[in-house]
Amino acid sequence: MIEDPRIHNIVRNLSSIRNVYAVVSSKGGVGKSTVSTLLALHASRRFETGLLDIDFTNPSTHILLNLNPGELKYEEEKGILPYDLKGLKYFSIVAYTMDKPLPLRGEAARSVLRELLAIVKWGRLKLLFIDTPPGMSDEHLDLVYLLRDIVKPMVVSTPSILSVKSAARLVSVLKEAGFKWIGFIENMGNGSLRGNEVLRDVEYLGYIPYTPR
Amino acid sequence: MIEDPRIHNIVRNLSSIRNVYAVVSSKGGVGKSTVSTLLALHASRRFETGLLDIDFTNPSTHILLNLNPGELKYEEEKGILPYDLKGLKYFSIVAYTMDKPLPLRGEAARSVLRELLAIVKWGRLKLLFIDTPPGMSDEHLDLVYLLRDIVKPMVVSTPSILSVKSAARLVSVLKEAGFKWIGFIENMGNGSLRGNEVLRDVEYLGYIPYTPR
Amino acid sequence: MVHEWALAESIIYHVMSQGYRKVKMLKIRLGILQGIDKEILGFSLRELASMNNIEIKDIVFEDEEPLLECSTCGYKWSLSPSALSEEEREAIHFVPEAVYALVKCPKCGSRDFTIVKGRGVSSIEVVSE
Amino acid sequence: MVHEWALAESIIYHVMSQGYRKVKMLKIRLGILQGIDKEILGFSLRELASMNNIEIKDIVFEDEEPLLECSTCGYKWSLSPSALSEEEREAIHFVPEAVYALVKCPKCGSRDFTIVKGRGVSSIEVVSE
Ligand SMILES: Nc1ncnc2c1ncn2[C@@H]1O[C@H](COP(=O)(O)OP(=O)(O)O)[C@@H](O)[C@H]1O
Ligand SMILES: Nc1ncnc2c1ncn2[C@@H]1O[C@H](COP(=O)(O)OP(=O)(O)O)[C@@H](O)[C@H]1O
Ligand SMILES: [Mg+2]
Ligand SMILES: [Mg+2]
Ligand SMILES: [Mg+2]
Ligand SMILES: [Mg+2]
Ligand code: NI
Ligand code: NI
Ligand SMILES: [Zn+2]
Ligand SMILES: [Zn+2]
Repeated sequence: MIEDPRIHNIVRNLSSIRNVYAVVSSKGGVGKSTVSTLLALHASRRFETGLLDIDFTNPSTHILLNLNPGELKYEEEKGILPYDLKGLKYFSIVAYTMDKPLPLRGEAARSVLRELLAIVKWGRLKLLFIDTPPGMSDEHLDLVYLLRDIVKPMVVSTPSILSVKSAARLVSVLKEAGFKWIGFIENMGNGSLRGNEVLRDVEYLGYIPYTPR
Repeated sequence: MIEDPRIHNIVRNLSSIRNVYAVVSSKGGVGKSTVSTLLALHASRRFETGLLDIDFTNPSTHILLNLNPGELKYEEEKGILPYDLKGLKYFSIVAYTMDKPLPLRGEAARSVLRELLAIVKWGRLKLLFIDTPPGMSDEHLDLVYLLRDIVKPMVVSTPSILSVKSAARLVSVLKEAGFKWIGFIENMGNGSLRGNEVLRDVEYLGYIPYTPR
Repeated sequence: MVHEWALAESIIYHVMSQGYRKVKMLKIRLGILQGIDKEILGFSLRELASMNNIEIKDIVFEDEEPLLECSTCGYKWSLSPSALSEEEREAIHFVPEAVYALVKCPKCGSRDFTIVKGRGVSSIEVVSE
Repeated sequence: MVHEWALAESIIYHVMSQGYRKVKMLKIRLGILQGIDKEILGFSLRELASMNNIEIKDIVFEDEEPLLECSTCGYKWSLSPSALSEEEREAIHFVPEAVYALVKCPKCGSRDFTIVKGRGVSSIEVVSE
């Protein structure tokens, strides 16, 4: 086994969470941050819920949550406790980088992901939503192959051909890696993707219409 | 100097091109692929123009150009000659990966970028547009710091707060790195970003309205 | 208990996963960049060891000088925490890679550099009974 | 002239950038993965040398066995080009990293692996007159 000592701690930390959903799409701008934030806010009214932003080079969830990086303070208790936003447990690296640009090589991004998963103590949660960066690089390789038995992927796509083709590629990688459950959310659409051939092996969870706020 | 032998060849290959534009934004889905493809197609009617897709893990330009990866054949002449699409010189890695998923660590993506810039022979061009991936990782570090004296960055943003904040961060990195000229294109907008404070030091090139095809 | 506890967890669970029960000496190389509190880390390691009935006789910490290397101009330098503000030090303490948002190459200003050495818990050596 | 010419360009321009004019021996380690044609590369190197008035006496190629390592299960293997189709070999010939779209870890199927050795032009040794 390739030895990164943090791995054991990561598995332990995440095992106290019933459902760890990674909101994913290789295509950018399809609504990963919007969907993961909405789902987390919504769920947190009824269940113990957490939201983790691992789009380190382009964090968005703190903006959608109307949080100023300066407000984000984490307490230390055998690690770091996520920020409590009216019941939603939230963690983002912007608390440390203060929204400054954070250029990160893939290797460094993977190390940040492992460090955070090893030191952030989510405690007993029903749901953890993870907002992810676009693309398919180091962080994604860990989500797919290191956390294969823990993470439930929720693929987000718009009806646009560019997004659907990209989603198809991602679904095939997830299938090949052995993910039993793959969720699919159509965003900025009207349900047209429901029967789409791309979705043969995934569970179509629903669609969110285009709603310019 | 950190010695990657390809660097010398990269500089020589690109120096036969009058203007090398990198169409950039850390945010995904703002229109990088659409804008770079439109500009390249448009320019190719009047000038010797090239289009290079370096979004290796999520290539889109071949779809926008209605090109099937199987059609993309490159001739060899002291390197590789880009594909001639009715006058537009075009290169994308999909010719080799056949649209299969290509998970790439940052380090590998940087190596692909360098290999292509070293072996693809663009010849004398007036314009080369480079479509780039979202985020700010290995490939971007090369565009910003290795090709600083060659590349002209064109930042693309939508009017959305998430995109504008992301564009502001990217502009600050480009300024800090010493780019004399930074172009800015507002996409899916109506000119509202023109006087925006983010654009203090950049040249506002215009806007493209939201035009669902 | 502070965040060093979680660093200790990674070390102890790693040692356990390798099947050690009785450890004569646990030698840990610590990158100075992260500014880890050795006393608290040592205390946490001993607590966690006893909680997981692992016996550890000696714990030895070795400092590792940070070494950063710029890929743009090749310059190498050792970032000393004193060059950073209190806030910056804290950010790097929790996430060492925050350095990529806070530091540039002193010679050419590039952000294309790597942490070659001295990041954090960089090596764990176990000498069993 | 085929694409090996561009590989030769990188080597020659690199040698020139280091200030060499008279080279007694140029030793190049070539990863087998890329399947570079040594004859054509040698010819291209000599042509480019003379075009840039560099004298090179001997050119020596050394083969480097490919070594791939899986980060998921730790398995190491040497990918032999014969295990690939004609098309796959050609893709890897031009862009070695195409391997990440074409190959999986034989033991656990993971795509999280690295090319440790044997990618392409991996080292250039210059012995000047
Ligand atoms: N259902 C929707 N209706 C209208 N706009 C949306 C919707 N979902 C997302 N957006 C907008 O689209 C843009 C991209 O959304 P975002 O969540 O940032 O995508 P991603 O995280 O995948 O890049 C944002 O400006 C966001 O406000
Ligand atoms: N001006 C526009 N009007 C309407 N849709 C657009 C416009 N520009 C881009 N799009 C659509 O928005 C989505 C994202 O565009 P894309 O060029 O792929 O962005 P990026 O390359 O930055 O991820 C695509 O579905 C594209 O068709
Ligand atoms: Mg996002
Ligand atoms: Mg794109
Ligand atoms: Mg272990
Ligand atoms: Mg050189
Ligand atoms: Ni601490
Ligand atoms: Ni060849
Ligand atoms: Zn430097
Ligand atoms: Zn494996």
